[in-house]
Amino acid sequence: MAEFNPKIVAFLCNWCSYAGADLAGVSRIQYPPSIRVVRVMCSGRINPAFILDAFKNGADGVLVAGCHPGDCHYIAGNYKAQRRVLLVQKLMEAFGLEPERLRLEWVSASEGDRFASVVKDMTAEIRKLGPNPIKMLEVED
Amino acid sequence: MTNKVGSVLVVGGGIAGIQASLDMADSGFRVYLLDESPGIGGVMAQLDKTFPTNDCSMCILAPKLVAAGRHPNIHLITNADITGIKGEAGNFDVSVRRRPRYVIREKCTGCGVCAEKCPVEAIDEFNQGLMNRNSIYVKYVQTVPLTFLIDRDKCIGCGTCQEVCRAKAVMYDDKEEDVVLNVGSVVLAPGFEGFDPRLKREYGYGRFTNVVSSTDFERILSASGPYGGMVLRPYDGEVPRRIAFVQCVGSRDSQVGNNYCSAACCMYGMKESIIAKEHAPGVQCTIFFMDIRSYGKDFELYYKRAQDEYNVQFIRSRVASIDEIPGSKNLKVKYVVNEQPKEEEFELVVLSIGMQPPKHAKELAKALDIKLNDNGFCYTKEFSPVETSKPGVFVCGAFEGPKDIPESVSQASGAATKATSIIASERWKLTTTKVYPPEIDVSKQEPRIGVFVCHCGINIGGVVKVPEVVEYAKKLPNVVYAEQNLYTCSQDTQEKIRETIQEHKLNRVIVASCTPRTHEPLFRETVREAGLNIYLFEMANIRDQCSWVHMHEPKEATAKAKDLVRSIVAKASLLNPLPKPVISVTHSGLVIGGGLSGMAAAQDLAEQGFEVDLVEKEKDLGGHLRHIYYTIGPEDPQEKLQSLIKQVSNNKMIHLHLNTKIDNVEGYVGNFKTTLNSNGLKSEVNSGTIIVATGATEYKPTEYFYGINKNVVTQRELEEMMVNGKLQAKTVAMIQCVGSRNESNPNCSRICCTQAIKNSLKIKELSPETEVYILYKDMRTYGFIEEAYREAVSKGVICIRYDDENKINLTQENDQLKLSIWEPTIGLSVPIEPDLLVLSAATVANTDNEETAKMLKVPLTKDGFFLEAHMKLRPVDFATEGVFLCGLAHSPKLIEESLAQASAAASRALTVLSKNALETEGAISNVNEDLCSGCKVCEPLCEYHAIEMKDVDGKKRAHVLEALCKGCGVCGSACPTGAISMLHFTDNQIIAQVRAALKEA
Amino acid sequence: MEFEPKIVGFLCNWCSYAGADLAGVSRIQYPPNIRIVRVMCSGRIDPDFILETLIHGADGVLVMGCHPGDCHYIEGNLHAERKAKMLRNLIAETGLEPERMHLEWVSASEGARFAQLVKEFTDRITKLGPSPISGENPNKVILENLLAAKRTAGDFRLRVIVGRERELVEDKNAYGEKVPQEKLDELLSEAIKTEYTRNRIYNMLEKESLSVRELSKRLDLSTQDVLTNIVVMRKKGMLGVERIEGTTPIYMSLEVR
Amino acid sequence: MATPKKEIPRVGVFVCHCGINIGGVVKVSEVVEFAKTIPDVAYAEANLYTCSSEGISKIKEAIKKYNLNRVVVASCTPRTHEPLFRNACEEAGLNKYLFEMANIRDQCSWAHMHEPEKATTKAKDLVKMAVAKARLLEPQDEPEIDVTPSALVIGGGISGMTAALSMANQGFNVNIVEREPELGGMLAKLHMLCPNFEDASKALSSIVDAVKSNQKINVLTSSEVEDVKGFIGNFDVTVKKDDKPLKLNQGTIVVATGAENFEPINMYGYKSNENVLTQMQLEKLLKTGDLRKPDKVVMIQCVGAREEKGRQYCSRICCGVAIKNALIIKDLYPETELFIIFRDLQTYGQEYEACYTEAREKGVHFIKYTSSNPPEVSSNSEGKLTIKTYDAFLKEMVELESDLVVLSTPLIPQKDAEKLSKILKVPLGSDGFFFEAHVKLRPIDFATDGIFVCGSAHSPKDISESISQALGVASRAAIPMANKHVRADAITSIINEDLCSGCGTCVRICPYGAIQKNEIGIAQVTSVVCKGCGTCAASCPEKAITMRHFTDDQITAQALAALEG
Repeated sequence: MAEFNPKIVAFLCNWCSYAGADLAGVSRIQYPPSIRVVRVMCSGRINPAFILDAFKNGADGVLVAGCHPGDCHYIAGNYKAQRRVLLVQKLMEAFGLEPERLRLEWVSASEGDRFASVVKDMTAEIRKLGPNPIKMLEVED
Repeated sequence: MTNKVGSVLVVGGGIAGIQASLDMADSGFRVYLLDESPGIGGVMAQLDKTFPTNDCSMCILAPKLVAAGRHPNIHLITNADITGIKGEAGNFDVSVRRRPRYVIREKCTGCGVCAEKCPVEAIDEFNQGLMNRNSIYVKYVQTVPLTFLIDRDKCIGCGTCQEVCRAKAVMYDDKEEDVVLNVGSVVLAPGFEGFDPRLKREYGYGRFTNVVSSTDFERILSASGPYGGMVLRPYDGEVPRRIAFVQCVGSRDSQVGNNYCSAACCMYGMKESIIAKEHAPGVQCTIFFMDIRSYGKDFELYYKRAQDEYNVQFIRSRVASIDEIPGSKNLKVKYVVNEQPKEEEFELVVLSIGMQPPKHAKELAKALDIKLNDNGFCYTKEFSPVETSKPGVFVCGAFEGPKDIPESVSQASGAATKATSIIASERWKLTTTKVYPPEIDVSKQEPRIGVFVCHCGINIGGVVKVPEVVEYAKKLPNVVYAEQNLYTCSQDTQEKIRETIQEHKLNRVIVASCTPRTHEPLFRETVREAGLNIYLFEMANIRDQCSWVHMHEPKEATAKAKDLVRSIVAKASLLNPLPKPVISVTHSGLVIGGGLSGMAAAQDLAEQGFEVDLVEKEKDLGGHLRHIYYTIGPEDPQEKLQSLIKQVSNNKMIHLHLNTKIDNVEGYVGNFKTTLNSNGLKSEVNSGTIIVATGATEYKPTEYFYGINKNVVTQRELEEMMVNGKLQAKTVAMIQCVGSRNESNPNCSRICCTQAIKNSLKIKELSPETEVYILYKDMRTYGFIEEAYREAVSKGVICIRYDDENKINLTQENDQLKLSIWEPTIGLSVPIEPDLLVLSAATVANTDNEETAKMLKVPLTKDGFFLEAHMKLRPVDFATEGVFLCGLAHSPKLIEESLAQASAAASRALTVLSKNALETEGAISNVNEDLCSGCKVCEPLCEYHAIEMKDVDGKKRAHVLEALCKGCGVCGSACPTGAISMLHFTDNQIIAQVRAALKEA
Repeated sequence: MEFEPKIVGFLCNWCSYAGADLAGVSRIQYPPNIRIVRVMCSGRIDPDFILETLIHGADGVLVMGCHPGDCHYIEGNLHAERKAKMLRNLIAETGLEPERMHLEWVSASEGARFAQLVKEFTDRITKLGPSPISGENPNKVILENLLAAKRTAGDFRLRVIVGRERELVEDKNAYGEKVPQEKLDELLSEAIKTEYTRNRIYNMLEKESLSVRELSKRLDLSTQDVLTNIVVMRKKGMLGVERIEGTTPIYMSLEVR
Repeated sequence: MATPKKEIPRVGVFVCHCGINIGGVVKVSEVVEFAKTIPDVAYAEANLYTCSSEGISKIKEAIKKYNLNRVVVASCTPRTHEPLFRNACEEAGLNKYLFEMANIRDQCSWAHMHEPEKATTKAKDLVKMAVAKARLLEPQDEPEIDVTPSALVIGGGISGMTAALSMANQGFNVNIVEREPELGGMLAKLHMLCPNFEDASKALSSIVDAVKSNQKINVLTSSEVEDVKGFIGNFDVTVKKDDKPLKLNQGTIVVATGAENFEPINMYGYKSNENVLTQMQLEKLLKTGDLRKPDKVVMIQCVGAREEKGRQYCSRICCGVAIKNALIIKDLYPETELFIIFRDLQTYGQEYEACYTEAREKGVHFIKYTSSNPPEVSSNSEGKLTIKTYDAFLKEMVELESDLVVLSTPLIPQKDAEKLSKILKVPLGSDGFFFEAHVKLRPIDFATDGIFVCGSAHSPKDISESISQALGVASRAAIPMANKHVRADAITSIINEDLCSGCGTCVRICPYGAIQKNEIGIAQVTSVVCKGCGTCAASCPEKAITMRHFTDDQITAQALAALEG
């Protein structure tokens, strides 16, 4: 069987993490092509519903990345993101979905290397976990 | 009289130069921003983190770089030098020589293929020689302008870069070019040059590999530096376990001719040790210092954290020498504590190098005909801190004297005000405004999406099969057109996009290329020129986040590129045109506080042609300065104060409200409505901006028999005694840090050390035989004040250290004060019987600050001073737009610092007042009042106070103040009823984007 | 048994191969150790071919082309000369005797010269003895070095410099100036040294993740040299940090195209 | 690169005895047996003479019988015999590029006659090597290109006109592009020709008339070549005539742009004294009859030629010209005293030497100077000229007075030579004249097929030499036009576009201009221009280029086969 190639939705804040992902590119740091980036202005913008919807639609993993604590362009949006992610992870556990499928990471604009290694690491982890079990079920809205 | 010119030349593209440029360009002047290096960003771009917030330097700088680079009224001139100046204030001709770059700025896309293929390697100066670059290069990848250049000294002219450049940007026959800029004024911000630590031979820099400079260490710490952010020592790449930081290398050192203090090194030394610990847990950092000068706002707290939280070890000693241990290449640091020679072994030594005048300061001074001070920095005066000796030429940043980033930024804004006030009549005369065609109404149209996929030379096309992506895009729903471009960002492609929009009646445009962070503005501009609302544009990043990072997996990368296009098409189908809310601006300012800062700020605004209401709660103008009779410089503060009061009182543009308090503030940027209360008489003032300059208060000591013994006075009282000729004492003792740096007020009051030195010098001048003792914790005579400290010591003022362990023992016997203090250098307690004990009392926040803060919806620090929007880069702004801050209300500071800040606050206010209307972001929050339950969850979440609760049919409903909303979306994702949507990032749009990404292709 | 060196000859079709034919037609005798590979032009001979041949244990490689000015393809031989010069420098780094690779010009009429040159070369190689990497117990260090050298010879940077050398030195560069030969030589030898070092590091890390110190020991380079090159290689995405062991980062090689 | 068609190689090996030439030294039967053990060898046999008709038919039979798809003949040298065997393969239905030879005679049996054992071992190795390569061979095509039977002649001087006439007379259409408004070039400015004293105008008008009246020749005056694309047989030429572009399709191109006369500014009082002339100016005076009788004339040779640095070349014709003009003056004004101050008198060949003798007999004085002691010319206020020169025979300085000083200056390259060389992608020599493919053997070809050079564009020469070259060029250019086709070589380079980074190394290295970058910067080979040397492949920094029939894999496989076992 072919190797399982997970699909990971990544929500990146515009100012730090998206810039960090860009820097990984500029520095040609290679990482697995597993992620699909959705740019939002601030990690605080990420509604828990987005994350759940992504899982419902078959995402094998969701990465939320924002500025490091204290670096938020919008002062404190990242703290809000942090709370939400923790809550969603709790919910996931209740659903029987491994909370490791959702990750929150701080990536600054100068951490291209870190962004790449986060993606690498997470891809490997999700690969171990296997495909999103919900994907198998036919879920209709 | 010559005609005035509405443009300004800014020399130096560091943070100060950038800030000055942005302020002036935003308030209606054309700016030429010149840098001698090939890109702007200055030293700040080299830094890893910044104190005291430990913000990532590049994260906060990069948006400023982009803003300056894209500003229609800022013209960057890089790789250039000033060669001369003619004319006079208001109308100068400055000659500039631009060195050849060999790469055409308009054509270079910054893709970097040239450097990748360049066969010549050279030392990368930006990375302090710890890395290599090629002979065609950019300073750093975020640099602006992102135009490569050729290092002609290294280049062998092999022609490879020209060959591989698909954009045809390389031009080998580029020539030196002389241009003359006609400007009204000049702002100098050339920064500083780091002290060359080789000159301190005993420290071994350049001989011992593991001795690095603090700038080297910044690069070592940086994630984009040579070691990818790992703390490694250069000799063998091991993580050091023990790092020594040696302070004052090239500062406070007469041996090397630099008597002054470099003002920032203590803080950055601490910062570097803290960050080192964060990057390499377990590392032991030791700082060798003479005095810790953490005098800035909340800096003392940082110092405490370094000691308590991070266990940084502090050793008060000047390091004598450093030896390398053969074999291990570890370093033996030799120093003296309490007259005892000691030595300690470290694996890495960081030399905290001082600031020196910029390398070409002398040439610059000569070319511009300005004076330098004895230390080679720009000559300024205490009461005109941003003015050089030549009228019309202004200065800011470290060229004026060593300083940190926020001080530089304040000064930069201050210089901006001064530089434009002499040409205020020319506002908006040389700026460009673009006229756009009316927007096409697309509301009733089905989405018709055009997709432009960029090859980016080989950057994308070399990995992703672009034609395949184009064919794929054509089949996606709502896509009516797709094509590929060699460079979608090139000028001819913009024309192509415009034509295609018209020809195919496109109403949504997608470019699949690089990052929106740099290129979205360009394409938005293009679609707008074709009559589309800018929010009908979207980008898919198939380069930085696809082709470049999956270079060895072309198949997967192509699949990913298709996914990214599909998912952005899904979003684009749901895009709506958004208006950019326009707010009218009341063209007058309100200044709260009639002290030095308030008056100066008011005067600045008035000089620029705006009416000002100046509110002072006391009956007289002057504030704190009324009690200052001497300064460390030659100027007479009272004379200056009186002349300023006279100017302000006589200025018809300034409306004075004495004996007046603020009762209420309503409105937002551009349209504030403030209720004034003058002894019960209420009135309303409208203003576009508000400047807070409410000052601070001197601490009333409760310690050291103050108020009990009449021979115990404060520094302020001492000054009054001296000026009135009442100083009789034969022995004067001064105690520093009274009411500060203690449990209840942990911060340093910054100015008291200077006060003590100033007054002791005055005492010595009035009565040379009087003995003066200063009992201090750390002597914080930063910058050039250090020289006054030296003078005081040389005139016999005796300074003795005390601290919480080595306390001052003070008793009184019949009013005779007796104190003793242990002096470690002689190993004895020194008894002193002062006739006069002078307490250096802290400067503390006004008690009514809390009330004012509430009315203005702005925050305070723990100790009650006003808290600015960002410690580093927005020192006089509040997060609340339109409200600014200066002077002692911000934190304790010296006269010249208050004046610079006052002008800075005025400059920031001018960026608002100068406009007829403010255009704000369109992608903001939007409340559906039908869904809002009035639960108020959103209100406190908003850091910008952009949400208020409004009565709608008797019910509370959330309401977004469009002018204040920054569009982060925090409220939207928290709203329990889903009533708030973030325009341009709506739930539907994001979910559609995510789902499309997950759909199998 | 007497040592019979294995020699591979790369000969251009028009002059040298014809010269070799002429030697035969004239019945001029020379040692039978040489095995000739015919190519159209000496300019065709990629440094790769020569290194590959040496790696496989050839005791000597003899490259022959037309005399300068006689090249059937105008100046392919002059390019061959530049490549040979680069190779000599590169081979010298590996510990293999650089004399094992030799370039000569032979015209179609120089049958005798051909035979003479082959004889001389064979004698020289016989004197040198078998290639240290041939036989039962090949010298692993030199073999490793040669593998690194082969990667190096395939490096874009070196190939660009060598490919442009004649133009830059004999005609003019992009600025219309002639580059002094010494300057180019300096650049080339610098490039050879660094790229070779990097490839040695890379090859070694391909087998096993190692620290700077260990690399420095095994490659007999200073730690600083190793670290400086690791910095560049990390930037190019050739290496990564596998883990940090105590205070020691351990590096690994990453896949590159 | 593996064989694209995944067919398993079936190699047939034919080992030739060549009478006793091979068989007398090498044990052929042993080689055959050995060959059979080599992987992928499906058949092996020995022949007495593989090149005999019997041998050839055996190859053909074996190909069919054993279903061979590669053939190796181990015999003599491919340089002479490859075409024959290739032919055999083709006749048996096998692409001729699936054939390979092992040279076990010239480079083995003949060269190691006294070491039969070692020679046999070597022969085995050579066979093994040939098989190793043969296994990887691929079929190749030799594309045929149509040739437009029309030539472009650039330059309407004597060379260009002669070449044009000759080609037109052979039945080809010719376009002459001349930058001046009239045909004639340098010849139009001359008085009499050297060495036969023919009237230049007469010589010129006869050929101009012939050109103008020739139906096959189209003359474009006041025109310049702006752009040339394409290759032999199919050059797309853009000519700018009177500022309007004109497109021409041409099969061949002749460069006959001639040369200019060097103007010796600031030398020997030229320009500052009106009595200092160049030979060219003297010709004009002679032609118009405006030369008043001088008492004394001094001619100085090698003015601006044969320099230490700069123009180092000899301009070849000036000595002849000086003597010719001296004789003409002597004819006109027998009393005039004439001096020719020279460095080395280069009156080569019979006629020029005869003129020299005649001049001496008629009293023209010859003084030799040396480059270290050049003559000096000064003039007094009345314009009288004084020439001081070192006399190398007398070994002393001599002083002459003169009414007229005539400077013999060299021919120099045309100003537009460099531009044209770039348009045509043909080289200039270090002296700036067009540079031929081979100094000795291809004196009028360029390395680029289908483009030729003649006349002074190549180097200074006199009329008869120019005409000879022009006729030569006409004959060279006529070959492909008469054949109507040329065959392109199959051994050409191929570029892997995915790997190409557009660095341009190959473009710069290729002496034939066969590689150009396309609009997106990827290198492209024009196969018909490529000669197959392979220097580009060996130099490509991205290793994106390989050669047909000499791929990297084939060459290394062949070399490494020698080292096996």
